[in-house]
Amino acid sequence: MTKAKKKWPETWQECTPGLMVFEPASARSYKTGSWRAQKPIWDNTKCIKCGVCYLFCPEGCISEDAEGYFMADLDYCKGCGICYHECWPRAIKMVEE
Amino acid sequence: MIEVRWHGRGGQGAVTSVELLALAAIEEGKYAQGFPSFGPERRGAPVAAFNRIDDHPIKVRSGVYTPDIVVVLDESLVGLVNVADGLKPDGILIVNTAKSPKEIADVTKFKGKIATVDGSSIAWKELGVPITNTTMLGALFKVLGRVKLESATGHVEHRFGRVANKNLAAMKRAYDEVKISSVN
Amino acid sequence: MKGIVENFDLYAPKLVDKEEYFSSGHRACQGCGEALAIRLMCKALGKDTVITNATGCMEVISTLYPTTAWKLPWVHVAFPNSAAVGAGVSSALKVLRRKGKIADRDVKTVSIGGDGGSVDIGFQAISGAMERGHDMIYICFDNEAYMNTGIQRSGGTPYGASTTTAPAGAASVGNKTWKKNVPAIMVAHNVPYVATACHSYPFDFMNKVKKARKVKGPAYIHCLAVCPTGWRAGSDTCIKLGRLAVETGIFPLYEVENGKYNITIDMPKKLRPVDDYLKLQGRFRHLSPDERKTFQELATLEYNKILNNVKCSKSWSDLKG
Amino acid sequence: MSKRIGMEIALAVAEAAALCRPDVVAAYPITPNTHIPEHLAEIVAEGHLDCEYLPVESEHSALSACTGACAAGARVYTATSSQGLLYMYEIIPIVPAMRLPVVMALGNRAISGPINIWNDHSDIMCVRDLGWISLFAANGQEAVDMTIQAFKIAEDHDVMLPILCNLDGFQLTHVVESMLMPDQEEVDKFLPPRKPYAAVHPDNIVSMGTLGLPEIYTEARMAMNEALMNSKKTIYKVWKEWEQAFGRKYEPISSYKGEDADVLMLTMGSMGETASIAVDQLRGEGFKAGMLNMKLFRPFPADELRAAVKGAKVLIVTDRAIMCGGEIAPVCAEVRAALYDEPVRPAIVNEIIGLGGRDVRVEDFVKMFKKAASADKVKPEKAFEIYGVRSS
Repeated sequence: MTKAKKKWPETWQECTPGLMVFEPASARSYKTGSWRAQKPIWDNTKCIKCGVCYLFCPEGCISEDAEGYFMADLDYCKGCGICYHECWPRAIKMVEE
Repeated sequence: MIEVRWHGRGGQGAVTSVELLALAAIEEGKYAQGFPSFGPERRGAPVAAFNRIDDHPIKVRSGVYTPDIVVVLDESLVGLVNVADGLKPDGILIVNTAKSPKEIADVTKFKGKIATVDGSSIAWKELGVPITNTTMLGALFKVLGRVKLESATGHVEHRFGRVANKNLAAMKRAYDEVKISSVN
Repeated sequence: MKGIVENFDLYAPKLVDKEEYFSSGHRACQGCGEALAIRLMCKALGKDTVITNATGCMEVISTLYPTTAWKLPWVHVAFPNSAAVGAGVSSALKVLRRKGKIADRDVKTVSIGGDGGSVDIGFQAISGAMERGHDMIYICFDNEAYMNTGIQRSGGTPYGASTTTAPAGAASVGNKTWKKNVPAIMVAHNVPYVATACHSYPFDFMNKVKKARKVKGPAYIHCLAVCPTGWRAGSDTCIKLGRLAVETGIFPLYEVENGKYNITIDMPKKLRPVDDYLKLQGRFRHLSPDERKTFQELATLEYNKILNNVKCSKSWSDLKG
Repeated sequence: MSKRIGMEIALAVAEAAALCRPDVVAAYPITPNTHIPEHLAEIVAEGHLDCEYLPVESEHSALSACTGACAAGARVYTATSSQGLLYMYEIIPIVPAMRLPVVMALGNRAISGPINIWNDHSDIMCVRDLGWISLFAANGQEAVDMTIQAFKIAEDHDVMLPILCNLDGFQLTHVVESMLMPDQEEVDKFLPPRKPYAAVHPDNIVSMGTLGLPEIYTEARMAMNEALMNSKKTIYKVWKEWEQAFGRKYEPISSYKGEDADVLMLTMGSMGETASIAVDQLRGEGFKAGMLNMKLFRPFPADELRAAVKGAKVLIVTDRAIMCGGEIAPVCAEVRAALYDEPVRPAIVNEIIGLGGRDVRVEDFVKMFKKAASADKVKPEKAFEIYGVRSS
């Protein structure tokens, strides 16, 4: 059984020298999805697959599926609404959680 | 241990003389210190610089107060600053001057030995400039006795490059021409 | 139509590096323009990059020990010295490569900071680093106040904005002066590539970053980064506000290559009135009609100065005697 | 083979630093350290050293650039004095916290105001507690040797901390004297190239200088301080290696006729040598004087101090700075704390000497010894004395 990953080093001896972090993108262990009050929903019948939503997402949490449609990773989506606001074919709606 | 104090004006190269003397002594296996007065004086202002020379490692790092030898690079300083201040009674005052030792003794009130050499004339002739630091270094070597003039040659060459030979010639002339006399 | 998503090619994702060098899980506010700008900057830079970061929002929200949002090598030392740290990194990479101690390939040093850390407290370090000609890019992410410490006025704050240290009140309009023109100061440093940018024009911004990267020597980009929190606007208006800043002439997008100014995003013949921009933001809500007029005059004057530079400036290569 | 040279000590320190093959030097001029970076710039300009020399626009940027270069894996060197050190102040605690082995010469100088360019230790006292290892040279030879030792100590993976090499401004920096200068081959053998523990480069991605929340700050500070305390082991190891390679012995506290002394004087820096002449004079008069010279100031050699003062009746602690508003001066405060729990300890007298370039002569040290001789029987009136201060 693998040990559960600690949130903090428990002791000073466990601190990396200089608090260096050697695991790139390890911030992903922190799920910002809980910050969200509303979430974006895509209507793929209106989506023209332009990718504006992907491009303008400050979280970088919108990705393209195999068919070229887009979706947000709700583990990280903070619900800012930029994708909804910028989607000019109006394929995205913000809905209450 | 011998202590030397140099008097000059900012820009006249007293610090260079101090360095060359220290290097020559060290070259011979002796121990030496050379240091400027650590003041904010600029070009033209009266400045002092110091040497210590010994056969043993030198530990004292305070100022020089009772020098054995005082060298005055610029005659105009005699009377302007008390060049004989603290000079040991059996010490020697070396002055760049065409005047007589008596005249120097009268102004400085120093009763010990006075050595004079017309360093300015030598510098004009040998270097073409009235900068007397190396010239007076030659005079000092003669008066000091315990460090050879030749020990400075390599350091003068390193320091002055193309004009090293002129400086060496000026040093040698002052070495030969300086006269030590007891006035009193 | 450039008004919407600049010269927008459909299928945007195909045109950019898919790698997320600035990962999800960072703690920036909802709708943070600066986080978006950083994300886009990284995509334009690619992996052979070292980032030095001034203290500020982006540093605090990205590297809470023991985690990091960065997939690029990254170093933060203090608030005012990102450019100096970058100068050191750049010099080290240069000499270590020359000595064969690291891989023999180009790695670009990119120093970043907010407006406070760049145009105010970090300004001396930027001036020094740019003037000495290090091979590095400095990118200022300008959200027009000290947002990390709570919306205090900086040299990047525009006229009339109410901040916590230049608050609007019965006897005050808020901030009394226009933004410091740091790009012009960088041009005066003989920096061969200087540009303004905004995340709302992502391809323009990324192209400028790529251009800056190609410069052998210093380059400076001043990127407007909308802060919905500090500007007191809806988080979903982030992109729109950036666009309005450009279309009103408040923040024109241009580049200066070897002294020659060029507008990179076509401006409308008739600029949109600044009111379109001001009315969406709480920081300007208090402005009276007269003050809005003053704002308009200042914005127009600054914009005309840029246009004049575009018209009159020549490339330094044309000025050689 | 080492060569006996005569040279201004600042220049010799620069030559020693150059022998260590630094990759990046960033410095800003300030009296009296300036001849060190100037000479390094000259060595680089003449093509004798492959190094990026950054003539930066401030000391703040000098240390920042060194920190950045060090983070990128370079061997780095800088030098400063007084107000320059204070201008760096913001960055100084960050460097050890990031565990970066920056080596810095500090030509010790008084701090303003009034503005004063001359020697005392008030600059180092401002930064003593910020995590840097701090060495004190008593003469030119030590200044040269410590420069080379510093890189080896700092870069050791058990240490990874910055080092301040203190040398008295003017009193050392501007003095021409004789020193043994190691040659390149000897230094290369003693000091291998730096192998960074981590470096910012895309081939090995790392984030340096991260944010420590309250949940981690305490542990982070503890870890850094433990590294500093533990560095003493490496310092001893490196000094042993130095002695084997070059024959010159280094100890955290060196003793001059201290073993059987009744009255001991503790010094730091170059005044120790002048004080040792006073010791010789007093010994000639039958007065059992002795002198201690502290060469390692951080980490503080408390054990060594306790051992060195054993048997002494009186300990005169000389300080070269005032601890404004404090009951005594900084070094003495620490010495008293280190000896407080000793069942038998000497009476302690605190003499503040040589502020802002005030000369201290052999006869002054003799006076201090004589005055302190009965301090174990008659407690001095005041906790400290500013020696020679003119009072009306």
